[in-house]
Amino acid sequence: MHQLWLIPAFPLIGFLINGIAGRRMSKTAVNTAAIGSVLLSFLWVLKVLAGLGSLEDAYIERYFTWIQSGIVDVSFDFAVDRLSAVMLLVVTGIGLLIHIYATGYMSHEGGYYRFFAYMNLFMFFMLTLVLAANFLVLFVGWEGVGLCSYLLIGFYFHKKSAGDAGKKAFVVNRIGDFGFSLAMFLILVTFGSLDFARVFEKVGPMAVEHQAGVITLICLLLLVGAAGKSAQLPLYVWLPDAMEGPTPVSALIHAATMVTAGVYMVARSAPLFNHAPIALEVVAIVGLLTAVMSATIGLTQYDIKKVFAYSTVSQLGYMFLGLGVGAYDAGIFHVMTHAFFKALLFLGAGSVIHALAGEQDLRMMGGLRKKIPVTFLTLFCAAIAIAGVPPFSGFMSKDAILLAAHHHAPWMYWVGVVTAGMTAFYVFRAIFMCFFGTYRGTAHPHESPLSMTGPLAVLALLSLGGGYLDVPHYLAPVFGGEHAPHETSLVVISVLAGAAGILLALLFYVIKPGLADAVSRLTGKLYTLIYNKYFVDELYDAVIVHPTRDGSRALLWKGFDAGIIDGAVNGAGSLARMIGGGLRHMQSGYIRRYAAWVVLGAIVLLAAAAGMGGAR
Amino acid sequence: MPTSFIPTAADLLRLSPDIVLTAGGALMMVIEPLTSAARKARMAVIAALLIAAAMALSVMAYSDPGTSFSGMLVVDGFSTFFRILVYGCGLLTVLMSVDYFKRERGSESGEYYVLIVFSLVGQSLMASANELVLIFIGLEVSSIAGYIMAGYLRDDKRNNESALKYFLLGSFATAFMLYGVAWVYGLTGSTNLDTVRRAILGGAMEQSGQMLFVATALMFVGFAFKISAAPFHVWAPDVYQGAPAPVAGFLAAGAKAAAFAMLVRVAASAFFPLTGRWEMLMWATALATMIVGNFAALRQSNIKRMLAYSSVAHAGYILVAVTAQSEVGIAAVMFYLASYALMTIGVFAVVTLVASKGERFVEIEDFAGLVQRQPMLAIALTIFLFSLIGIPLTGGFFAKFYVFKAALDSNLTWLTILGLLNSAVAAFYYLRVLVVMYMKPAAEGAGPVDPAGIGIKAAIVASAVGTLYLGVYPSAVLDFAGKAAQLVK
Amino acid sequence: MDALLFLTFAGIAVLCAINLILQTHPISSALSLVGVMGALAVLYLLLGGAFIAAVQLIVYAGAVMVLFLFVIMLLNAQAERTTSKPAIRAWVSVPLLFTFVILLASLIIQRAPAGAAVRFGEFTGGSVANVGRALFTTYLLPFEITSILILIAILGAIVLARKEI
Amino acid sequence: MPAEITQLLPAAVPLSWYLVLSAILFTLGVAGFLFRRNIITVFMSIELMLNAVNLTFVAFSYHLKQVDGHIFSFFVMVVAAAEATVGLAIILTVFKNRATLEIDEVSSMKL
Amino acid sequence: MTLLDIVLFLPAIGFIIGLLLPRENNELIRRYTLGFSLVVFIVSLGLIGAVAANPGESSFVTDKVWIEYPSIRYHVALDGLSLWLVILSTLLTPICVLISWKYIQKRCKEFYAFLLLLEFGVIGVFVSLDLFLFYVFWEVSLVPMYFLIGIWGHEKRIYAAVKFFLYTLTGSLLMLAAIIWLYNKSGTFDLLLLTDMIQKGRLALTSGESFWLFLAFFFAFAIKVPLFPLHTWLPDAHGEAPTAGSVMLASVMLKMGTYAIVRVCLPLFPEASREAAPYIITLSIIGIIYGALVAMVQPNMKRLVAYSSVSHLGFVVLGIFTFTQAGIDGAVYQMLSHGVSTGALFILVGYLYERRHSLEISDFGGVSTPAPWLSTVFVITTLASVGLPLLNNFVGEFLVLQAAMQVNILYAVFAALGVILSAVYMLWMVQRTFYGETPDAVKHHVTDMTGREWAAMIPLLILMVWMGVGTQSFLPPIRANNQKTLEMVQPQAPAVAAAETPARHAGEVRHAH
Repeated sequence: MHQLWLIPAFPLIGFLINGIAGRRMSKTAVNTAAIGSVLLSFLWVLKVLAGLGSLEDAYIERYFTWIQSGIVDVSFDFAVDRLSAVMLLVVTGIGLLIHIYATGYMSHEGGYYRFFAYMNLFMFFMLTLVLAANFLVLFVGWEGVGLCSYLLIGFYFHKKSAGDAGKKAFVVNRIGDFGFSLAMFLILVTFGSLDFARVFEKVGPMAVEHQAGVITLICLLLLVGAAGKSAQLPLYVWLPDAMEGPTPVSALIHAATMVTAGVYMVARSAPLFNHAPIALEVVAIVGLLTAVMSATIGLTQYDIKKVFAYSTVSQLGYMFLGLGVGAYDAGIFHVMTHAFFKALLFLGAGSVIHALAGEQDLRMMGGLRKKIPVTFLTLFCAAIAIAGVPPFSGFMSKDAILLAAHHHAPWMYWVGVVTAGMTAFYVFRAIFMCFFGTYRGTAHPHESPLSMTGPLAVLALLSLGGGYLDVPHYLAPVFGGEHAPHETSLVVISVLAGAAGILLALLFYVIKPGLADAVSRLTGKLYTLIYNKYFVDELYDAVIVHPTRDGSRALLWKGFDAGIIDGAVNGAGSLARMIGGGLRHMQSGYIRRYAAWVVLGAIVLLAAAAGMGGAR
Repeated sequence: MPTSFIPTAADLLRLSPDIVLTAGGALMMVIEPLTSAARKARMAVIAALLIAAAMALSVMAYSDPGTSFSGMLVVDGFSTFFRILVYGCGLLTVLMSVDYFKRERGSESGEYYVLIVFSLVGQSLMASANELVLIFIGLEVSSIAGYIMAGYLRDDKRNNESALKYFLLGSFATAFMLYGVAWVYGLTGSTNLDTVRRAILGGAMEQSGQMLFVATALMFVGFAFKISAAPFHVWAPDVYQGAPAPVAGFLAAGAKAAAFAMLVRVAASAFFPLTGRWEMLMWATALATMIVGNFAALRQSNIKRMLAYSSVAHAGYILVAVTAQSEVGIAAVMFYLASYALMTIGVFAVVTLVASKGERFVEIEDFAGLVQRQPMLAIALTIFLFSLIGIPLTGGFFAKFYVFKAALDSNLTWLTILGLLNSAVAAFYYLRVLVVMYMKPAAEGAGPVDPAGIGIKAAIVASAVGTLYLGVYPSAVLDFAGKAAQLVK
Repeated sequence: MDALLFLTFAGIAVLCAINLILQTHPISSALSLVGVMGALAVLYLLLGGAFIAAVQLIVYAGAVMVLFLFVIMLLNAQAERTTSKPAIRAWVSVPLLFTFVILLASLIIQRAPAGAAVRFGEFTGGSVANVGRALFTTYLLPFEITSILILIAILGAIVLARKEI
Repeated sequence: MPAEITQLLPAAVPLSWYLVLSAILFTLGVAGFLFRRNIITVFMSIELMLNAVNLTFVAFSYHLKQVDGHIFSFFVMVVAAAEATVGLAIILTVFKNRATLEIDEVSSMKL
Repeated sequence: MTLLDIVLFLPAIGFIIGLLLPRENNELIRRYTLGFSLVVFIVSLGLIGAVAANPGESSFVTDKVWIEYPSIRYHVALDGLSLWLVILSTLLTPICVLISWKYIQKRCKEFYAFLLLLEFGVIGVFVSLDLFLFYVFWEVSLVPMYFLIGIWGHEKRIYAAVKFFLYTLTGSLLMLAAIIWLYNKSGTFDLLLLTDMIQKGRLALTSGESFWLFLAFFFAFAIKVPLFPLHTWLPDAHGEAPTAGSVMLASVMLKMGTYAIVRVCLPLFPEASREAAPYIITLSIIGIIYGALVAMVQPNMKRLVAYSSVSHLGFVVLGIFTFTQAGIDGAVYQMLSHGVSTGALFILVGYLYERRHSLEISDFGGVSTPAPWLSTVFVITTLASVGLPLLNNFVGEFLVLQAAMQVNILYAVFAALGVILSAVYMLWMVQRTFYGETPDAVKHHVTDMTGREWAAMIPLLILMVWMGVGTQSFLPPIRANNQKTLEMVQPQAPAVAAAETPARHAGEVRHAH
């Protein structure tokens, strides 16, 4: 026994301490509980992995029966294999760094203890998600991280926009969960179990006609779930809004870990997807479309966090592309590298924002290179990593995906390359607008404390060198070792695209500022469309949200409920009273009329009696 | 034809309750003028004792059941049940009237109790007579006493009107009934129920079935009038509203019970061979009665009038059981009448109290906040109203239950369903009283209810306890009713 | 002969009854009723009811109707005013009543037991002796009960009318 | 009396003639109740109905050759007498309170 | 005299004693009722052991003659199905006393007396095995609730109370007709006996008969549940009732309907139930979505929660009529969960009402600032209500949806839509109430939770988590009992179910691939 349960248990304890008693504790104590628990968890991961050795097969621990009824028999099981090992390291490692960073970033905020309690709770659920040995436990973590995301997005709850964003995130995630849970039910009905091991065991020998139908359906439903969590088309809308949360949250949850849960889940279900090629194709296309579309939006945004948010969506699209073309290992590799550089981007942005006392608009920055040099340097590292500059981490993972895409369908490669160019452009656009030129704001920028810059430095190193951790190779036992053949020309093309993007950004924002505006004016309507994110939110509001709400109010509530049903009920009451009103007019008060009633009754009776009596 | 007119000992025993009441009543008439005004309350005590003695005697008489007075009178379970029932009603009415007349007239009046006692003789005869003419005379005894009681407060316009309406319409309807009796006599050669039955079975049917059937219809007009079945119920609301509250209770409980006893006995013994053909008519009458009573009650604001309509509706439920034409049905009728008597007398007792001098507070709205003004009274009224609705653990529930059980037994499914729906409608107007009583604050100026005298208190408590008893442990009464329901051996 | 007598007195009875309905003054009505009762007494005789015919005249027409007249006089009752709104519309009631009487009559004519026709003096069971014997043997109980009825009536009269007027 | 008429008529009257007469009188009584407005007249109409019933009793008694019908009509008379006593007393009280014998004016309670 | 008899009759005794207490001394009455109901609760805990040991069979059986003819018996017993519902009732009563401590100031004595009477009625419904007795308790529970709404409710209380009463009475009268009909056919009211007779074919009902009987019973139960479209009494009743009334109504009384469907409808009319299932399932799914949609647009918190109950109870009915083990288990579990979490929601809404004297969502906003703990507890309860895993509602919903998927994928798809919508309306309410700017009115009036309020909430919070994680503490008795019910509904079911149930894997460590 390696006591896997301790891994999530540490953050849970941290959560309980901070959540229940945090309000009365000193900041130091809160920090100790929060960071200590994550640190212990991280160390325990290391210990477990060390103890498990090569981990060729999955290692499973069973705890207790959770739900048992009819065909449902689910227990609380944890498992570790190489895939989850990678995820565990990323989650606990990055998580630790971000926790440390947050002690600096959040030091002036109210609700300090609450923040860390939520963060620890998030760690608990995320680790549960990663460690899950069956779909239902995974779903627990899945929903849990969604909840924490909701809580943390709405951390500044007195701001209406924050609350709205939190709710939006939760609801959109719920739509994803709708798909995921249906998939689960279908899996249970089809395979009689939710255990990964048993399901994957059974999927192989299944009849082909099943694979075409049920398995594809399962996979598509899983994709809906993944799309919700990992912000893929058409459910990506919540992620940019999620930037309402504190920046460490954006880094941890909405860049490094939670949003990749969808990727993880699809990769985890690879044996299923492998039997559903149609579903895989859909995964790839969804990923690609998401990548392109959000990259274009990223080109035009001015809020530094929004830029990075769309970038995240775009990169997640990349990962899905990887999964869809069958390069699960590459996808997971990109998950890891992305965690490094995107966390760094966000934390760096956070440092900038921190320095500017909350300013997030790129147009109000500029020339910060000298005022906050550490931040600048680390952010620059992240930028070259994401832009795919060899030999840094982003280049390695993105290249693996693009190669696999080319192997699968060349057009996907080309679209990916274009996207890579755009990625390089908007990231460097942000860097240039922020750090070069002259300062356009009013605040007094100052460098961040060590608790913030320290993690930045670590992440910078990882961003630069992370590519050398040969994740695809390590994951071979999980997904099988097939790799697309290495083609140098393709690599060169993608690198050139990245370089073009960087140079273009340099031209637009450093060498000839003002050119950008000219271009945007030139493109006119297209620019407006992109700048407003293709009006997708507005579209959803107009097509789904408002009709549902207004229809519910006018048709269902006022119309059907109050009008028809209650109308019928009350109408029956009035009718009864009307009948009563009529009947009591028999009672005119006049004796002779009463006698007439008696006579009438008697005649009716007699006539009836004479009629019936005559029958015999 | 018997040669001697000296009754035997058995005859006398079987008639003894009525003899005691009659003799006692006559005696009361004698001593009434001799009693000083302050001591008139004694008359009530004497009446109560007489009635109690009659009850005891009717139990004793049951030890030796059979017919007497050349088959005129029959003492069996059925008649004993109804004797005790009407005596019980009489007793409760005596109890609750004590304060009433003191309040209304400033002094007790002995004649009132004599009237109750005599009218009980009539009602007991209605239940135990085995001969149409004797039934008719019993009915007249009870009715004429009723006419006088309804108009007892002769200076009160409402009382006058009530008495006049009751009297004129009552006589009118009885004439129809009598006409029917005459035909029956002519067609069967007898008015003795057993003989009539034998005649019908023996060939009268073949000869003149149609006329016989019409004759029963004519008689039914009279019966239906007395039990206030639609459309012969028209008198009831006006009479109950106008009569003094205790009298209204007595009419609704005792007189109605006796009328049903007479209807059931006649239908189930003499005309049993014909009743099968009556089903459709009874069915329609029962339904019409329920509907008229319940729906019209929805619109009443005067509680006595509302209760009158409710009494019509209850007659409808009982008619459902009569329609069933089975022994189960008869037992259900008996049980229903017993529990209905308790709850309706209880309600009228409460109304009597709340109404105050001159019956000023008889609108439903006058019951506002009663639960705070008089909690115990309110609780009692709640019990009665729940019983009238038919909520379990009250007598009214079991009564309804047995009625509809009997109906379903006889495959009267639709009548049952319509009846049950009717009782849902009925819940509405009873609830209104509860709503006013519990949920509305007392009106301005509504002072505390007059302190209750011992008599009316006893009446209310006894009715409430009886209602609950029948609701929790109905077996005793029902077993007896079940055994007594076999009218024709 | 029987038929003639019957028709005569039946005619008188019906005419008097109609008169009862048509007269607006109660005294006229009361006298008409006495006429009906007298005619009926004769018919009773035809049917062999000696006792009942006598009682009809003495008690009914004599005593009861005098009581009526007495009250009418006492209250100084006037003829009905003609302006008063009719409570019952004749066009409803008259057809109703015709239906009623035709129903009964047709039933009687078609279905009444066809016994021997009525001949005066053929049946003399209604003698005073016969009635008396039946009254005190078979019908002892109802007879006694009627005494209660009378008692109540007296009591009622006292209760309602004492010290009045 | 002319013989023609005598010959037109049956020698003996069928029972049904009496019964029909009774029915007619009964209906006339009902009609009186419905049409007359004076309370006392209305009451007298009831007496007419009772008389009609008595005729039926007596007629049937003849038919059955029994005395019982006579006894019944005797009882009916007693009842009628008692009713008359009480009824007239009630009418007295009504008159005293309302000073009218108009039946339709005794209609304060309704609906 | 078994322990069950004691638990059943204690509240009745408490009711009578309560009536005898002095009217003026409110404090005494409160303390007395609290103490008494706690005693009942503690005593009722003693029931668990025996039932858990033998869940498929009846425990604590008392079968005595009440009325000789017609043969009505005092036949009560407890099994896996009724056990938790009884415990839930006894638990919620003291909680209701606590939450009414301040809320109810006028006519205290009557209030608490009615509360105990209500407890008596609902426990009686859950334990009776004689149809007649069942009906008696069914009606008896109606009365105190009528008064609770009518006397201590809000403005439109009388309309609501009367509506509630008449709706329910109409249904139950039809049920009474059906009960009598059954008795006339069989000569017994005893549910077990009747079930046995029907199963063995000794009581042969034509399919028409059993269809109409089923309908009569089901109509009565559906009104109580309430199943769409018979639900319109519920928002009014909830909206107008005092907090304790809403809690008892939502948590316990609605369950009477669903409980009775499982207890009465399925065993007595298996074929009719099966035939009606598609229609009933359709109605329940409409109810799920409809309730959620209408809840979404309610401006009044209590009405919102009431409509959410319509939606949640739709799941229960859906589960029952899938006729699968998971479905019925889930349905029963959902009954309990709904009792806990919706009860808690009503309590919390009541707390808000006590502070601000309004139930309109628009009168609130930013409550989190002055009352962080209140808001935390509210959010937890909300999350439980929307079916977050590890909290109670999830288990029931999961099982029900799973069962729906087994029967028909479309059922699952549409029912699952309700899960999404529940998040929408609940979170929207939370957001509008607790988040955002804090208006002055809220700032001045709203304070955080007091000790007494905590005392009422903590047991429910514990239960939410416990029932979410430790389902094995609750499910086995339910499962065992439902298995029996299922065998009656589907004679062929047990064999299939056994084959479908995967054996528990032995061994703690297992390597895959």
